[in-house]
Amino acid sequence: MAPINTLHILNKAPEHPRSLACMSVLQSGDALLLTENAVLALAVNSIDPGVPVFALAPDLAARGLESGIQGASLVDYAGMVDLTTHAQKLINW
Amino acid sequence: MAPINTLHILNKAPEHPRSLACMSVLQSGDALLLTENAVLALAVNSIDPGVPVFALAPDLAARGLESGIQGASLVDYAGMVDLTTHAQKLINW
Amino acid sequence: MAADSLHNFTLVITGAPYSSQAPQTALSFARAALAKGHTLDRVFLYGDGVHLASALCAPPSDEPHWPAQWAAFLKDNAVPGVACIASALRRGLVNDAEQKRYELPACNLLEPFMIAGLGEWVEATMASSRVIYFHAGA
Amino acid sequence: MAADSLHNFTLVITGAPYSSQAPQTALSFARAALAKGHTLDRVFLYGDGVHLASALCAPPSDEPHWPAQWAAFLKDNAVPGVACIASALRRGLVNDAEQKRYELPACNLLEPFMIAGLGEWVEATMASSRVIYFHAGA
Amino acid sequence: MSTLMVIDQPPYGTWAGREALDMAFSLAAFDQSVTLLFTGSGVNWLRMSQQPGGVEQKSLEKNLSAAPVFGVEAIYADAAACARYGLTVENMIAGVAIASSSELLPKYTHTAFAG
Amino acid sequence: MSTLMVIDQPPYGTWAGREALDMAFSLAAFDQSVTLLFTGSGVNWLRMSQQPGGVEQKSLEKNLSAAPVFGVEAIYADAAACARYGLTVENMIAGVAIASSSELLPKYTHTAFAG
Repeated sequence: MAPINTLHILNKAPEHPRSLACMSVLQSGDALLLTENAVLALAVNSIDPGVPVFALAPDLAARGLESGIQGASLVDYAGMVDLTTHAQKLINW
Repeated sequence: MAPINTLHILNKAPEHPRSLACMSVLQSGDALLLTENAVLALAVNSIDPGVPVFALAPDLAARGLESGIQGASLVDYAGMVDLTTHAQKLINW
Repeated sequence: MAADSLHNFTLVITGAPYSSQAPQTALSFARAALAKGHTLDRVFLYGDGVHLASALCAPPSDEPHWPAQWAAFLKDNAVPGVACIASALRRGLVNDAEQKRYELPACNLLEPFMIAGLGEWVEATMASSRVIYFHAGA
Repeated sequence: MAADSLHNFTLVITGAPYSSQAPQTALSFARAALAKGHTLDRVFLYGDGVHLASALCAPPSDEPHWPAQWAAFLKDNAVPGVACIASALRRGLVNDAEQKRYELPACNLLEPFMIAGLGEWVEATMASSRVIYFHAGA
Repeated sequence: MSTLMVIDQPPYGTWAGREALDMAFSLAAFDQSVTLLFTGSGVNWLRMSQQPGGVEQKSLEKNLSAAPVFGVEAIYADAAACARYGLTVENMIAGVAIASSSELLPKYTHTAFAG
Repeated sequence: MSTLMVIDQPPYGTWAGREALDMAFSLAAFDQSVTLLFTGSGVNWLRMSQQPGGVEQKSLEKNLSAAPVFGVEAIYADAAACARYGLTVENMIAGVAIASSSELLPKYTHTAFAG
């Protein structure tokens, strides 16, 4: 796995002000993990945060989005744990 | 007081998705009452909903905004009651 | 319903105290409505709003006690206050009947609040000429 | 702190059950972390998250009982679960000591959850190598 | 009285939409006219093939499918929100009519959000 | 460990910012490095002359003024959010430095929101 400086964990829908704030501070070397409501960002075409994107598969499946998703690597809860230990730093939005 | 068709009562900050939704459905003959966090819209310059705007004075005062506010008529809780009985219909956003 | 005449209000509170401003705005509105001669059909607590009916809140002494203030207002003006049973059971708010039914260790409903079904809300919307919702602001 | 080695996690939950998904995501994460050999320093409930420690929730029988599931997880794994006292008192969550101190009619804290001050959170941030916050999603 | 229940919050992440649905079903159970409008991120309620086992919740898709049985008059989805979230007749549950929120809102005497 | 507490919710309407402030004060009380960042609609915490008597709450302006006494290292406000809400040196409480959120966030090892 490529090194991650800051892992941004986002659980808000794309319209939420904190989601917009998160997207605006991503930097090269960071990664974005979408959980809960935030996986809906992958249903919106225009999402390109410019950093590696991960998404929690159980949350995608709940929302009928697991199949055919592009632009994100799917992880389960174990994979989420690995991301949090692999990253140098976390921000929970 | 001019007749009011629908009184839209909004209590969300200007960034909130429901605030944006409210602003987008206002029609001629409606009025907008800003309460709680929504009075912050009056600190943002660009607000012009195109209908009469009322704002709850105690909420403005709490947020340091009571003096010098333009573009809205101030009401107290009694005035809020009057608006709700004067309007033909209410929507609480 | 004629505008500007006397009205019978139903207030629905969905925001919790000490988390949203909803219970405070609703109480100030309720006092102002009665002062103008209007009546309150009932107050209905829904969703997170059911926490307003908790008998166990102990806010800092320099902050208002919203459940106590609401309870006093309801008693003084003989206004029914009803917490939705489905919202309440999920969120840990029960009276002694529900305590027994679900074999829970205690009950925590503040009098004069009652627990009842959504039918109370439906009835209220039919009985009153104005229904006002006090939601959380964020 | 070296990446990819074993970590000691602190989980902070600020979203309430039956209102947000936070307690469910946190529990799934906690189980996965232990399964990988990591440790949990403690779980800290803050803000609306303190409702997770209620002993009086009675959700519909076909919905998960999040407080009960969390309590069992904490017991089984000897992980301390702490609800912030200031958040808890405002929101009507008390143990027997607070019940007596504030002369309240009942207590409703679910074992093994404890009530303590924010110092527990400060200590946890110092003692653990990863602090993860589970907030409400809206 | 005709009620429009508006669901503008996404499924599974919060309980507000679920509780709005309960309100709609209650009105219908008392023979009151009620219509559902999904808008904003709330339109994600309408996507087919929801599999919420992994987040230990009940299927809201299944829950919503009971609406006609209960007597809910119609289910509308806001057109702009559907477009934003890529919802089309192909991936949306059956029985949903597309509408514009601003045209729909004036038609009801009582409008409610669940939270 | 250096902590950045971020307050992005407006004052009085919700309790999250108030509880974030308590977190910051607790860190400071235990001699931990902590800095406050107000951003989004949270910058409205910083407006002078708050008079919350009419909504029966304590003044958050007064509450916040205790930050230096408690040992909070600095209070920052996001420049773009201040511009949006018309906050300038003239109507802002004293002791606040203007910054850009994106430049500030990478500087701290621990970032927290209250809710």
